[in-house]
Amino acid sequence: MTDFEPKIVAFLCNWCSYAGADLAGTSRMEYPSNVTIIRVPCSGRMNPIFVLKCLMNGSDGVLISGCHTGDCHYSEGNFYARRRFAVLKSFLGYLGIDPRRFQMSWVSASEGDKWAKLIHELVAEIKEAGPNKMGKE
Amino acid sequence: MKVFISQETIRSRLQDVLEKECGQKVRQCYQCGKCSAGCPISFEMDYLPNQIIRMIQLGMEKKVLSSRTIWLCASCQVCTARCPREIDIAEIMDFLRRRAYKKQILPKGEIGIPLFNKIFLKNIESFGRLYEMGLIAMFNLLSGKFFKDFSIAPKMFLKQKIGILPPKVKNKNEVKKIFKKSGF
Amino acid sequence: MKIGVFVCHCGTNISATVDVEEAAAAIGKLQNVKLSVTYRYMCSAPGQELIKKAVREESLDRIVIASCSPALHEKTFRKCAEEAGINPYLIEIANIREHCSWVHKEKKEATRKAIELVKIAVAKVARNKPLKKTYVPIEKKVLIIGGGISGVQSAIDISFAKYPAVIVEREPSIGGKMAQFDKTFPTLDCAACILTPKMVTVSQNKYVTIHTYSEIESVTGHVGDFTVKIRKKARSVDLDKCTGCGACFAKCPVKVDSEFDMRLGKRKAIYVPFPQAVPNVPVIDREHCLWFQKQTCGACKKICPFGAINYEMPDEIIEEKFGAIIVATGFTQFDHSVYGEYGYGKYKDVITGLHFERMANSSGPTGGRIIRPSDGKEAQDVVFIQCVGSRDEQKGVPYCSRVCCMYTAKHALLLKEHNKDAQAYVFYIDIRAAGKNYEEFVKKVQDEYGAIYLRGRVSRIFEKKGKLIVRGADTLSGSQIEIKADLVVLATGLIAQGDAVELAQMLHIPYDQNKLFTEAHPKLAPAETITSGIFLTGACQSPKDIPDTVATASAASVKALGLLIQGELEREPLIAKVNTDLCSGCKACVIACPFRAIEMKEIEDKKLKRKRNAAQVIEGVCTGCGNCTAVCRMAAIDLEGFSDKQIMGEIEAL
Amino acid sequence: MRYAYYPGCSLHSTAKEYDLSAKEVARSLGIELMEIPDWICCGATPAHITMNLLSIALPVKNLLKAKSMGSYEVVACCAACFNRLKVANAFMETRDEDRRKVEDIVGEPYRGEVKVRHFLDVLANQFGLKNLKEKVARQLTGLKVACYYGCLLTRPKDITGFDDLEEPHLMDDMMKAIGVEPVNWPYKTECCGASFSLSRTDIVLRLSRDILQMASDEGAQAIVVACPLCQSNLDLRQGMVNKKYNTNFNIPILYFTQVLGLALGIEAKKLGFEKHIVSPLSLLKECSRRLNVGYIPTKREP
Repeated sequence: MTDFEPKIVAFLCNWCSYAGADLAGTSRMEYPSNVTIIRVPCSGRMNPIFVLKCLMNGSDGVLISGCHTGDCHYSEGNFYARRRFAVLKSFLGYLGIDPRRFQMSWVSASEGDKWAKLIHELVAEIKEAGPNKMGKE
Repeated sequence: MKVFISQETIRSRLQDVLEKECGQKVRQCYQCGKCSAGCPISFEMDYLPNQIIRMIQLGMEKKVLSSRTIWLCASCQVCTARCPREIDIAEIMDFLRRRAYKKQILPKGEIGIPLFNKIFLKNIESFGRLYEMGLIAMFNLLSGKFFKDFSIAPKMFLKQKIGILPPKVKNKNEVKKIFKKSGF
Repeated sequence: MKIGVFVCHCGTNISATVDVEEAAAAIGKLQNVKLSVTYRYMCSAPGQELIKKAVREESLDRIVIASCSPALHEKTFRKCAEEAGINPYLIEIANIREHCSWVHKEKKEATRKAIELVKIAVAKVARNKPLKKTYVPIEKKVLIIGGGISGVQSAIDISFAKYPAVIVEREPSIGGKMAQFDKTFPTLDCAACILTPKMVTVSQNKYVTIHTYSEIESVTGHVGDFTVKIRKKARSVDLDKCTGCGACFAKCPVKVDSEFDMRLGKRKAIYVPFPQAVPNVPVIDREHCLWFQKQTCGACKKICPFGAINYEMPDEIIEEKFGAIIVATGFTQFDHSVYGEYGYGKYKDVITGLHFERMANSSGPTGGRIIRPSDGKEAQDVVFIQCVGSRDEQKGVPYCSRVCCMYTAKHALLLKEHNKDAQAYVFYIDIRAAGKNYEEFVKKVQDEYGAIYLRGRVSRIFEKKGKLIVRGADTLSGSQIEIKADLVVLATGLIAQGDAVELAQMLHIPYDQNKLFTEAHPKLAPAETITSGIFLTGACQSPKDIPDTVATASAASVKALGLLIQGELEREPLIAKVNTDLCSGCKACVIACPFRAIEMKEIEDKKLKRKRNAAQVIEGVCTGCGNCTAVCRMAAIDLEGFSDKQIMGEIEAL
Repeated sequence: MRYAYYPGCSLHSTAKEYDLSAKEVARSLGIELMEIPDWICCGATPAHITMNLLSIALPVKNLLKAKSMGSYEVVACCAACFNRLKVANAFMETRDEDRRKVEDIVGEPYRGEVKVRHFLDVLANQFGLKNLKEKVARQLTGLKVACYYGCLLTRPKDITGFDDLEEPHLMDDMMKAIGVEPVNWPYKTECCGASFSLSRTDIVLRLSRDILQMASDEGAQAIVVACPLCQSNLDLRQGMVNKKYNTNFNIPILYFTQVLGLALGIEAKKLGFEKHIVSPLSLLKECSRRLNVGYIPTKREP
C-alpha cells in the first residue's frame, strides 16, 4: 500500500498548536500535505463527537493538539481534553477503529520544528494503519 | 600557506559525504576553536583541528586528506567532549583517515603512523592477538629505525614484559575471516 | 446566501506554490459561492477596496479570505467587512500560506490542499451568525512585576499620564541588576548616578505604589479586570516608623555574605542591600538573625529609637484589581558551575561579570580594587572569556546573550583604569558590537587600552601554584595559547529567571524553549503578549542592554496606557451561550468552566409552567474556551464563532 | 560475583602485572573472573582509524564469545579494550543498517546485549567502596599518589559514562577508602600520546613529561593508573624523558589494582611490582619500614 495517501484532520488550539503550525510555516519547514487543520479556541473545546464524525466521514486519522501541561491559555482546558480523549482512545478499539487513527499531541507556539516532525511521524503511522474503510462502503 | 579556493571547490560536497558516512554535521561548526584550544597534540599539527573542519566546510578534500594533522590526532576525544555544537570531531578524524587510506593518500613526512597502524593490524590478522616483539621488529624494520628502543628492549625481556614467541590463539582462521570480510 | 471568496497571492508567497487561479475557479463552483476572485495583496488598501466593491456590486452577505494566518489579518478583514456593511463575524479566514504554500513544495498537492482549506472555511462561514461586540469596564490601574530599570521606567511613564501604577519587587529594594553595575557601556556613565535619581523619582511619585520584598501569589481574571494577590513578605521592620537611620544594622552582631556584592563583601542579618536602596528601610534576614534562630540578641529592637523593629510581623497578602499588567522580571546570570572544563565553579579566582562589576565599584566590597578573591592580591594578568553560557548548545544555551561582548570590553577598560599595570586578555568568538558607538568603544578598548583580543573559545582552566592556567586558541593565527592568569572573568550569559515558567503559567502567557517570554509578534508586537492586557519589557523577553530595556519599558507603558484610556473595553463576542430550553441544570458546565463564568439562575419554564434552574453565562467573564460545550450532555450550551454546527460543517466539507 | 573477563593483549604482555594484580584482588574479594576462552584482540586504535567495520567486528566477536559463557557481564581492565567494547555495543544498539553488515562479518546476530564494565567500575560501584574499606588489612597511610585516568576511561561520556567527564574521582575515592592519599592535580585526563608510543615516540615523551612534571609538582610519590597504555608510556619512557629533557623523575607508575592489592594485605610479590621499569621497590620498602607491608622481593633490579 505504498501509494496510499491518508487524509488526516488536525484540530489545533488557537494559542499554542495553531501558532506552532504557523511558526512551522514562517520558518518554511516542509511536511506532508495530508493534514488539514481546523482551528478551535482550546483543545478543551473538542467534543468526542467531532473525532468520531471525522472517522465516520472516512478520514484516515484525527489529531488533536493543544498546549503543554500548565501552559493552557485557559488554564485547564488541556487537562479536560487529555482526560476526555484518553477515554475515547481506549473505546475506539470496541468501535472497531484502529486506535492509531486518533492521536493527541502537545505543541507550543515556539515549537514549529516539533510540529513538522510530528506530522512526518503521524502520516507515516497512519500509512501503516492503512486506509479507513468506514463511511466508504 | 597561500591558497586559492575555487568556487567549484567550495561547492563540492565533501561535508555531505561525511555527514552520510558518520552522521556528523560539519555545517554546524561556527569555528569557535575550542577543539584546537584543548587538543594535546596541536603543537605538532600542520593545521589545527578547527582549520581541518573549516577546510571540510569549504570542500578542500585534497588538502585535508594530505594533512599531517589527521594522522597526529591521538583519538583522545577531548575535542568531542567539549564541542559546544556537539560535533564528534574525533569521529571526523577517523573518517578522514579511513578515506585517506581508501584514496591511498599519505601525508608527507608522517608515514610512521599510518605504517604503524597497518603493521599492527597485519600483526593481529596473523596472530589473533598482538605480538609485540613482531610489531616492534617489523615497525623498526619498515620505518628504517632499526635500533629504535634498543635501550629498553632488553629490560622488557628480562621482566618478561614481551615474549619472544607469538601468543597462542587456537583458531586463527576465524580472525583472518573477520579481517577478510571487513575488507582489510 | 451569497458568499464571496477572495484568494490572495501574497505576492508570490502563496501563488508560487498554489495555483491561485485554479483554486479560485474550483471554489467558484461551490454551493452558495457567488463570487471567487484572486488578488495580489488582499490586505492592501486596493485589496480591501476590491472586497468592498464586490460586496456592493454582488450584494454578498458572507466573506471568506484565503490568505495568511488569521493571527495576522483576521482583525483587518473584520474591519473591512464592517466598512462594507457586513457583520464582522460573517467572515472566515482560510490559512493557505503558513499552513499550505509555505510548508509544501509540490504545486499540485499544495493547490489541492488550498482548495480543501477554503472549502472548510466556506462551509463554516455559511453557518456563522452575526454577532455584536460586548463592552466591559476597565480597571484603570497597571501592575508592574519587577522593580528593575525597566519596571521603574514603566512606572514613571505611566505616572506621566496620571494613571496609577503598582510595582511589585521581590528584593528588599528596587533597582534590580543595574544597581549592581559599576559603569555602563559605551558612555561609561556611573550606573548608580543615572539609576538612583529614577528610583527616587518613582518612589516619591504619588501615582506609583511600590511593594518591595513582595511576590505575586496569584493572577486571575482577564484584560481590563485582573485580580492579583500579592504576598508582602514579613520585613520585620515597620516601613512607616523606620527613618533609615541605620542604628540597627550598625549594632547587629551577625555578619553574612552580601548577595548584592556577589558574596565578595559582608552585610548584617538586618540590612539594606545597598546605601541608595529604595525604600531605605532595612529587612531582617530571618535565616541568620539570632532572634529568629535562638531567641537571643534582639539588639536591633533595643537600639531602634522609633520602635520600628517588629519580630512578630507576619507575611501579608493583599488583593488588588488591575486593568493591565507589565512583566518586567528581567534575567538572572547563567550558572557557570556546569562548566567542568572551567573547574565546576570551584576556583575562587574564576569569577563572573557581575562579580567584576562589584569589584570595580569604588563603593563596592573591594573599594574599587580588582583583586583575587582567593588571596586579596591585586590582579595583574586578567583573562576574560566570552560566550560562557551563550551560544553553547552543549550547555543548553543556544542563543547569543547580546551584551557580553560589550560589557567585557567595558571590563577590560575598567581594569586598566583601576590598575594601569594590569593586562587584559579577551577570548572571543565573534565581537557583536551592533549599537550606537559600540563598535567604536570596542576599538577604543583595543587601541587605547591595549586589551589583547584572542579569537577562540577557551578549552580548559586549571589552577597551578596559585595561578590559573588558561588554555585557549587563536584561530586567526592558527595557534594554541596558554596564559597564566591571576584572575579569570567569565562573561556569563543572560538567562530567564528560575521561576519564569511558574509566572508565565500564572499569567497564561507563552514562553519559548529558553523559558523567555514570547512576544505577540517578533517584528510587529515585540512588547505585547498574545494574552491581551499583558505586556513585556526588558530581558524577560530576550537579553537586552540598558537602552533597549528602557525603550521597551516605554513601549510597554504606552501599550498599557492605550488600553486604559479607552472608556470601556471592547470584547470579542466569541463566548458561550446557553439554550435555556434544553438546559437540564446539571451544572456540568459550571464545574468545567475554568473562569467561574457560568452560574445557575432561576428561570420561568413556559412549557412546564414552573420555575427551574438553568445555566447562564456571565458575558464579561467568559473567555470563550468552549470547555463547557464539550461537557454539556444536552448540547444546550454552545460557543459563538466555534459552534458545534460550524465545526461539524467544517468536518463534513472535508 | 562472577564476571566474564577480557584481559586484552597488553595484560598478557607489557602489562602482565596488571593482569596478575587484578586477578589477585578479585580472588581476595571473592570476585570470580572467568577469562573469555580464546579471546582475540579488540583492534585498539589502529582498527578504528583504519576501517570502521573491522573496529566493531573484533570487539563484537569477543562479546559473542562472552555471551556463549552464559549471562555474565564482561569486565575489562585495559581502558582501551573497555572503550572499544563499549563503543561496539553502542554501535550495535543504535546503527541499524551498519549492524547488519557487522552481523554478517561475525556470522551471528548481536544487538549489544552483553553488558561491559571496567574493573574500576566493578570494584567502586558494584563491590562498593564501603566494603573495600572494611577489607583493608594494611594501612598505607602516608603514601601520596596521583590518580591518572587518561582518555579512554571517561570519554566519550555517553558511552563509557561511569565517572565524571572533566574531573573523574572514582580512583581517588578508592584510594581514600583504602587510606592512600590522592593528590589533587589537574592532569587526570590529559592525553599521554597513547598509541604513538612507537610511531611518534617524541610526542609521547613530551606529553609524558608534562604529566610526570605536574604529578611531581603536586607532590605525588607515585602515579596510579587503570590503563596499560598510559602505564607503559609513563613507565617505559620515563628514562628517555629524563634523558631528553634532563629531568630526573623517579616516579613509579602503579596499577590501581596493585595498590589495592597491597592494602588488602596480598603478598607484594604476587602483585608483580618487580616488572616495573621505574622500580617501586624502594618506595615500597620505605612504606614497609613505616608500615609493615610485609615481604618485599629483594631481587636485584636490572
